Formats: sequence, structure tokens, C-alpha cells
Amino acid sequence: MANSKNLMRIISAAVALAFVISWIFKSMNGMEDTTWLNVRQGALVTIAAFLTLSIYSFLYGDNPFYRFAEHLFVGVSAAYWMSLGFWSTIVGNLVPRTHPAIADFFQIAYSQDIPTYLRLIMIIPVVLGILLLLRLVPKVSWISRWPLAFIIGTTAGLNLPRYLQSDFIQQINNTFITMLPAWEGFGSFFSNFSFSASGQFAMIMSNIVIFVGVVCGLVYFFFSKEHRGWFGVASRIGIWVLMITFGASFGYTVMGRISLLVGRITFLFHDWLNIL
Amino acid sequence: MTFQQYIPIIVVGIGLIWIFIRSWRGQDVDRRIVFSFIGLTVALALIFQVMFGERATAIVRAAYDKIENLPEGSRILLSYDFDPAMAPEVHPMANSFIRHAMAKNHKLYLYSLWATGQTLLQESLTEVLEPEFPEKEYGKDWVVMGYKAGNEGVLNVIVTDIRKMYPTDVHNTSLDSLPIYDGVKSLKDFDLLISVGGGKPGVKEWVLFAGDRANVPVAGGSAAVSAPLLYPYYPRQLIGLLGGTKGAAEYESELIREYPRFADIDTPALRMMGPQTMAHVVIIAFILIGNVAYFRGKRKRRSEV
Amino acid sequence: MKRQIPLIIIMTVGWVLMVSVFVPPFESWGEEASLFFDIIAVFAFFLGGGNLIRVHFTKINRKSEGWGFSVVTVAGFAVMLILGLFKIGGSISAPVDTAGTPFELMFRYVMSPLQATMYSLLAFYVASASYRAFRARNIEATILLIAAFVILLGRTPFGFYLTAWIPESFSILEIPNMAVWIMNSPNLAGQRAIMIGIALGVISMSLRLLLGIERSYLGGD
Amino acid sequence: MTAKLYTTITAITITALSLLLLLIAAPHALLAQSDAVAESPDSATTAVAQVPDLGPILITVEDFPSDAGEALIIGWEDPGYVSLPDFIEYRVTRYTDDSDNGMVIGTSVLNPEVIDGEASHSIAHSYTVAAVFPDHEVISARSEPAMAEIQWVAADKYAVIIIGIFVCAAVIFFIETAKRGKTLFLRRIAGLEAIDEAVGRATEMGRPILFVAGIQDMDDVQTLAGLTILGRVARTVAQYDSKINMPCRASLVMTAGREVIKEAYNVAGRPDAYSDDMVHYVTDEQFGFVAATNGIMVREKPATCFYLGAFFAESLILAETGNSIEAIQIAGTAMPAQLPFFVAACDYTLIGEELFAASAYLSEEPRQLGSLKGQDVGKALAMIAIVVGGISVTLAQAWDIGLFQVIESALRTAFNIQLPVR
Repeated sequence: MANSKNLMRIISAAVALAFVISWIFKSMNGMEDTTWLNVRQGALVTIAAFLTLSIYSFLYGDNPFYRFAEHLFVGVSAAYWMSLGFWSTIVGNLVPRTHPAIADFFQIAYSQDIPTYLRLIMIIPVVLGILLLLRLVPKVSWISRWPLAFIIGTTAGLNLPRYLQSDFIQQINNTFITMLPAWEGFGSFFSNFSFSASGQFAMIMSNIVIFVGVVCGLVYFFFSKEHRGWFGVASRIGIWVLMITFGASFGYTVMGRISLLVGRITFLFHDWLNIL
Repeated sequence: MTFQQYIPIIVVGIGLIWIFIRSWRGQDVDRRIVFSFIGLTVALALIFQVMFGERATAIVRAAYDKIENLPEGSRILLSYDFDPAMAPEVHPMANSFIRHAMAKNHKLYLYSLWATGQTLLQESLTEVLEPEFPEKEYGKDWVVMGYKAGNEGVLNVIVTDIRKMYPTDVHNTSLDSLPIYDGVKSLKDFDLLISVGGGKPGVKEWVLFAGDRANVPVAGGSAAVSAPLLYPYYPRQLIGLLGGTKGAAEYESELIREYPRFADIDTPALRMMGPQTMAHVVIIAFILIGNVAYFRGKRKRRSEV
Repeated sequence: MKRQIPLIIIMTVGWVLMVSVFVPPFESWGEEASLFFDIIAVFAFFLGGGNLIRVHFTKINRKSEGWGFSVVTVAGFAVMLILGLFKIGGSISAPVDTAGTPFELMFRYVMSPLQATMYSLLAFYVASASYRAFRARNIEATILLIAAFVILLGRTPFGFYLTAWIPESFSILEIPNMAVWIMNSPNLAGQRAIMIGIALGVISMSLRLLLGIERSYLGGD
Repeated sequence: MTAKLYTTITAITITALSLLLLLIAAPHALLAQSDAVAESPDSATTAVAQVPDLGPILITVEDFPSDAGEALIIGWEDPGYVSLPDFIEYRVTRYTDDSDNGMVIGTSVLNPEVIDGEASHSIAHSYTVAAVFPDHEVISARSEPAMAEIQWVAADKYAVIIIGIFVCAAVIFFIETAKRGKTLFLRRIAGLEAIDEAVGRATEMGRPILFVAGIQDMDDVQTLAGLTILGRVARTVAQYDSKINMPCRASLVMTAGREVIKEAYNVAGRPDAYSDDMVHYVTDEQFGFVAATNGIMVREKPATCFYLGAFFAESLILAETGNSIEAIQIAGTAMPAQLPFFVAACDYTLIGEELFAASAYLSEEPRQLGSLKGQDVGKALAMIAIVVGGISVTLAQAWDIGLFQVIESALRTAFNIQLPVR
């Protein structure tokens, strides 16, 4: 146990030394004007590189470097979003509707043309927000359910018509497609028949697959009927269609993921080590 | 490919064979090996600048052939409809189109429907068009029209009359004093419209509001995420499409192959594709190896029972 | 009382907002409600930030395992919060993330590399999942595998070379074309079926909430 | 008792409201087409020498449909000025009284229509349209005064209203049916049956359970679905006396999660065992949250991980880390792009709709189960519409059969959600 602790200390010291050296090299880069800016830039890039490698060390296993980066990430990012929320929502949206003096203090334009009732209405979220904070008082903590109820009501009320419109009706409408596109009779179909990717046969296959796929996919999601008989066959085709969908999404996503790694490694080699 | 570009391929190949043998014997390959393998692949490919000769797929080749087969002096419109965030993917496409059009002695008209497109357009001019084609004359062989606000509304107007929206070019020179605009009244007078973009307005808007209405062929380049939405327009309304970095790389490699003068140009898309292609092959190999090992293990278990 | 009032709030707010979508003069209510949500969420930040600090302070106090890392979290949080809330090094009228301020530098050189690196871990996990998880265990898994395989192959030059010999009249069998076809036909169909199902799920779930049938999240009396 | 009252009241309200809406909507939808509010009388054109007199510009002023009385559409007939060489644009001017103090509200070159988005529904406006040339203008006569009208029903959303009422009514109907004690058949969902077993396994191993309700805030229905399943999971956890750990990306989710788990412990009869520490906020940053959750996984080594809610790119990072610690993983999301990763890397996955149905399944409460039956009616509607629509469109377009052309256009109208753009 003591041994591994010592080992850890040695590793940490070595890593620290390596990064300090890297910082010095970085700062000396472009020697002609080794100014304070260069030193600062060197430090910042070195820190970024250190954090990058610390995260990658997780791939080997949990270790103090990852833990350090993780804890720093949590602390800094929580404060980042808090600051952003404060300045953009409270100052950006609420303050302009309150009072010219407050708006003046934050040096933000006071919105004058808003009718009074739209100003007064802003009391509601503020009161609800304060009720939410009452959670910290054990005796009345149940009152924080009110703002929660407000939010849940909003979510349900707004999402129902939204999904109905864009995901249900719109998608059904999109599926009203002809299964015989550019159809000019059987004669023309057979005389021009080919397995070309841009030929009519391919187009017909596409549309039939979409049609059958959507219907069978829906059958798979059916809850109130046992998947047996013809229903079972349809639901089986439905699963297959879903599996193709998943496979396609996987194959398609991989490319984007690799380019993220290319980006990070380019940062390490180019911005930090200057070897590319 | 130079010799040093083979180094990473050889290293990765040997590694894959080793993993395959291990899996074949039923030994477990630790996830850390898998991790370091993919990291190594990308890193080596980047360091040794591996590039593969991409071959244009039909949909990219169609766009290439169109520019290739137009008679010399045809009018090609190229619109920059993207922002810096998309630029790594689509900017190389725009540069390739410029190179190809200029090399074929076509007339090039540069537009932009995105405010951010204009600065990126400027980059193309200073980095590609002006240094590589000093013999081409502004106003005669190419012209910059720049950005106009109004999204697809702009297209609605210029489809019948360009001068109504653009009385002058980007330098405030009247179109009538630019020889390149002799006999050009509207989009109908063009031979090809190309939009490079990834959002709205983009290729789709050029197809619906310009190409279809003016009855002029449209080609396009688009970011990978929005490319699938454009396939339905191919080949009738959209004669060719470059999708994502891969599409851009295919076009670049066609240019290099067929034009000796472009042999030494910078090809950012091909460079980006090298590591990605290697990583893809490794992932495909992993799937294959994993399955071979799985079936072998299954047969073994069955024979033991 | 403790359950009744929240239920009444849910129903009133929910039904009113739902109907307002269809009444043009009240159409903007949805936007107002979203703004309300944002404001309440900022108040919630205080709860969250307070909770985060409390958890880590307890660890530091108890000197429990790894308490040193909790110091890192608290310090990072405090520094970033002071830089952000007081706009240190920037003017009050400029946006908080103006380029060059300490807040923005922290974002650019600490947060954003961490973000991007965490995100790029996916490249490694995709590889390990390919090796380990994508196995042809049954028909379903095999179909998934084949679809993924075709799309992946279609994105490398090898996909092209493998099938380039196929004549134009059979070009549907070329791997790049098959990849496009899969994306545009079965993939589209599957996505659509999933979307329609989800829409119904959301509708039914919302109705259960608005009717007061589903209420586990409201706690007891 | 109260619940029944609520259900009845809401059911009655929704039916009454929707009927009312329909009644108001129908005539409006019909009227909207022939709703020319005013037509200008003969225009006195002021033509000047160089510009040939092509006749007057006739203008119409119409109310903008389905809005809150804020807009008018000013349209005109172009007598041919557009094609004259010097023509610049058409300019539309609004007058609020008889004086000549007009305000230019818009210009258009080709499209003979301008929308005045700042019209009033209490003051009448009149308009003129002028064809502008470099030196002079051809101005139309003033239109009759017109006011924007408030529409109380979005007639353009009639499809959403009617289909919405049908689907909602189906759900409510089956909820009521189930309440009367009629047993309903429901097929099994494998992932749900595994929940108890997975919790039991964690108890046996003496390891905690990790629950992630997605990474979205409370304004996403998937988060709500995840939280409702949490209620059931937490009850089993309380019964088995296991430990549960729930990191949250949003503090509102944390607040709600605490309520849910607390209530579950109450129901299980072990309120004393509950502690607020079970649920904690991490950070709103997506990958910061992932980094911390990964840390929790490798350090606490939970035996079972639940990922139920909205997930993005982190789905695979979580699932693979969970795999490396050999946890049983149950996932569910309605994010189509993330489903493949969960399907490949987790033991059980609730796909899309199943996530929303899960809480109803788990509750075993008849009313909840009834709502699932209602969902199926919606699915049946979708399937019938698609089958009839697909066949009709095919027959109508390939062979021009009149009957099917009628059906096609009827279906397209019924499932139409074309929204006018202002």
C-alpha cells in the first residue's frame, strides 16, 4: 500500500516536471519576443494539454489525474452555467421588465413598450422560484412541489400538441407516398427494367420498403395484442426494420466520432507539441 | 503514396493480425488494447499524413462530370451558404469547385446567402483563386457578388432578374460595365448553379427556389449531417452532391488525378479523410474479428458439450 | 392539501397552455411559460450549486477518501463563480463571455478542452463496442450488424473498390449505393415508426399527468 | 375519490371545449377562403409622361387568417409595370385617417402581396400601392378602410384539433373502461420484467444502484417518464434495503427525484431509511456530468445501472463504462440516434414508446394500463391512415383513378398541418 503511494508520488512528480518543461519550451517558442503574453499563452496551452491527457488516462483505468480533471470540470462548469444563467436569463430577460433603476444598474436597456400586465406577470416565476428555495426549510419543504407542479403542467400542456402535430400527424402525412413512382404502365416498366441505383425499380423498392416498414414498425409497438399469427409476422418484420435503423445510425455516427478524436490529437500534436 | 505513408498501414496491419490471432485462440483481448489501438491508428495516420486515393461515388462523379463536360466559357454560379462552424467540412468543396471551374475556363459568379459566407469567400479568393489563377481577370472570368439579406427571398428575385437584387457587384461596380454579365439577365441564363452549405438556406433552397423554377441544373455540397435530407432530390432536381468530408475528399482526388496542374495543391479534405478511413477500417476489422471469434468460441463450446 | 394544490396547479396550467396553442391571441403564452421555466431554473441553480458545495464540504470535513479532490471542485467552482458573477476583468455592459476576460480564458483553456476530450472518448468506445458488443447472436443482431457494416464500408474507399466492377444496370448492388439506399428507405421507415410511437407515448403520458392519474413525482401527503 | 372527480371534470371540460372549438372553427375555416374584406374602387391613376399608362393598380385588403388580429394582407394586380425597364418596386403605404400622413409598410418587386404585420384590430386602416419609377410613381386609389380581425380559433390547425381530440378521447375512454374493472390484455416487455431481478442482484452483491434520468431538464417529457419509473425502482430498492445513487444534471430534476424516492420509501414503510444524499446535483455541463458519473461508476461499482430518459452522445460512454464494471444495465430513451448504442451495449433497452409506457406497466393500476390501450387506438389510426393513404396515392397517381384521387386529397386535408408563414 505504502509502495503504491510512493509510486504515485513519483509518477506525479515526473508528470509535473514534464509539463513544466513543456511550458518552458512553449514560452520560448518564437524567441524573438518572449514577452509575458508568450509565457501566459504557453501556460494556458500546457494546462489544456494536461487536462486532455488526464481525461484520456481514464481509458487505462481510474487514476488521480482523471479524478483531478473530473473534479475540476464539475466545479468550473457548474459555476459557468450558473453565471451564464444569471446574466442571460435573470439580467437579460427579467431585469428589463422590472424597473429602470435596476436596469440601469446592470447597464441593460429597459424595455418600455411592454404593457404593465406583462411586467406584473413576471412576479409569478419569481415567487415560484422562491417557493422552490423553501426546500431548504424542512418544515415547509413540501411547498416546493408547487413550482414543480407548475413546470410539469407546462411540460405536459405544451408537449402534447407539439408532438401531436410534428411527430404524429406530420409523419403520417409524409408517408402518403405512391408505391409506383413515375409509373407509365407495365410495358414501360418491363422494357426499361434494370437494377440501376437510379432506375425505376430502385425507386419502387424504396417506397414499398418505407410503406411496409412504417406499418410493421408500428405493429411492433402495439401493446394490447399478443404478437402471434400474422400479427407476429408483421411485428417481426417491424423489429427487423428497427434493427436496420439502429445499424444505419451506428454506421453513420461512427464517422463523426472519429473526427472528434482527430481534432483532439491534432490539438496535442499541432498546438501543443508543434510537430505537425 | 510515398514510402513513409505505408508505415502506419503496416503497423496497424500487423497489430490487427495479432489481435485476430489472439481472438482466434479464444484469448481475451483487453479493452485497453482496443483503446490504444484506435488511438495509435489515428495518431500514426496524422503524423505520417496518410492519404488514400478516394474514388468518386456516382453522386459526386455526376457533379464533377457536369463541370467537366460543359463547353468552355459556360456560366457557373457558386454560392457560399455556410458559417465557420461548418467550414472544415464544406470549405474544401467550394475551393475544389473554384479550381475546377477556372481550369475548365468557365465563367464563375460567386454569391452568398449567408452573412458569414462572405468572409469565407474572401479566404477562397486570397488562398486559391488569385494565387493559382493569376491569368484570370476579375469582371471577365470571375466576379464576386457577395451577400444579400433575404435568404430564399433573394433567390425568388434573381430567378427572374439579377439586377433587381444586385444592381452592382461587391465592389459597387455596375453589372452593365462588367463584361461577364453581358447577356445575363436572370438565373435562367446560367448553365449550372452550385450551392455549398449545410443549413437553411442551402442546397435545398437552391433546388426548390432557383433550379426548379429557372430550369437550370443544380449541384451542391453539404455538411454530413444534412446530406441524407438531400438525397431524395438526386438525380432529378439535384444533379450531384458532395456529402461531408468524404464527398469533398472524393472531389479533390478526382481533381488531382485528372489535372496534373493540381498535383501539389493542399487537399484538406483528403488529409482529414486519411485518419478517418484508417479508423473505419480498423472498426470494420474489429467487428469481423469479434464475430469470427464469437462463432469459433460457440462451435468449440458446442463440441465440448 | 399537500397533494391537492399541486394537482390543481398541474391541471390548470396544463390545460390552459394546451388550449392556448389553438387560440391565436393566446399563442404567445407558451413562450411566456418557457421564460417562466428558465427563471425558475435559475433559482434552482442556487439549490444545485448549494447542494454541490454541501456534498463536497461534508467530504472535506469528514476527511473521507479522496477529500483532496473535493477541494479542487470547491475551488474551481468558487473561482469560476466569482469571475462570472462579478464579470471580473470585463465591463458590466459586455456579455459575460467576452473574449479575453478571465472567465472566457477559463472556458477556452480549461472547460472546452475537457468537454472536447470527454466527447472524443466516444471514438474509443465505438471501437471497443464494435469489437465486443456487435456480435451476430441472433437474427436481429445480425441484421443490425449487416446494416452497420454496409454503411461503414460505404464510407471508405474500399467500399467503392470492392464493388466497382458491377455494371451500371446492376448498380443498386454497389456498396456506396446500398448505403444510400439503406439510409433513405428502411432507416427512414424505422425512424418514422419510432417517432409516431413516441408521439403517442408523449400524448398518453401528458394526459395521465393532466388527469392526475400519474402523480408519483409529487410525493406523499 | 378525488381522483375520480378530477378525471371526470377534466374529461367533461376537454370534451366541451373541443366541441366548442369545432363549432367555432368550422364556419371560420369555410369563411376564411372568401374573406375579402375590402376591394378598392376604381383607381385614379396618376400616370406621368414617360411611363405608359397600363391601367389602374387594383388592390385588395384581406385579413391574415388565424392570428391574434395583428396582420392584414395587401394584395394587388400588376397591370404590367414590373416588366417596364425602369421599374424599381411596388411600395405599400398605410393610412390610419383621412389625412395624407401615410407610413410605408413594405415593398415588393415581383410578389404582388405585402403583409402588414403591425395592423390594429381596433383602428381601421386604408392602403395605397404605388409602382415606383426613378422620377415618379403610379399610385393606386386608397382601399376601403379595413381592420385586422382576431380569430379565436386557429382554423389552420383544425387537423391537429380534430385528430388530437380523437386520440385523447380514445385514451380517456379506455382509462374509464379500465376503471370499471374490465381486465385488459397487454403484451410483456422484457426490460421491465428485469427491473426487480436487477435490483435484487444489487442487494445480493451488496452494491448500490445507479439511476440516471437522462440529461435533460424537467421540460422534457422523457425526464418525466424516467422519474415515474424511478418511483417503482426506488420502492423495490427500499423493500430490499439496497442503496440507490442518482446523479442529476439539473437541480429541478434533483428536487423532483428526491420527492419521488422519499415517497417510494414511505410507501415501502421505511421512511427513516431515506436520505436526501441519495440524489445529488452534479453540473449542468453535459460532459462534466458524464465525467462525474463515470467516476461514480468506477469507484462505487454499482451492480445495476438504469439510464432512463433523454440521452445524447454520452449514451455510449455511460453504457461502455457500465460494461467495464460488469453492471447489469437497463436503458430506455426516445432519442432514435442513441438507441443503437443502448441496444448494443445494455442488457435491456426500452425503445421509444416503451419508455413512456413503462411507468403505466409497472404501476399495474388499471387506469394507467387503460391509457396504453388508448395509445394503441392512436397507432391503429396511424396504420389505417397510412395503408389507405398509401394504396390510394398509388392507384390515384399510377392509373388516375378518380375515386382514389378523392380519397387522397381527403386524407391530405385531414392530415394537413401546413402553417401560413408571416
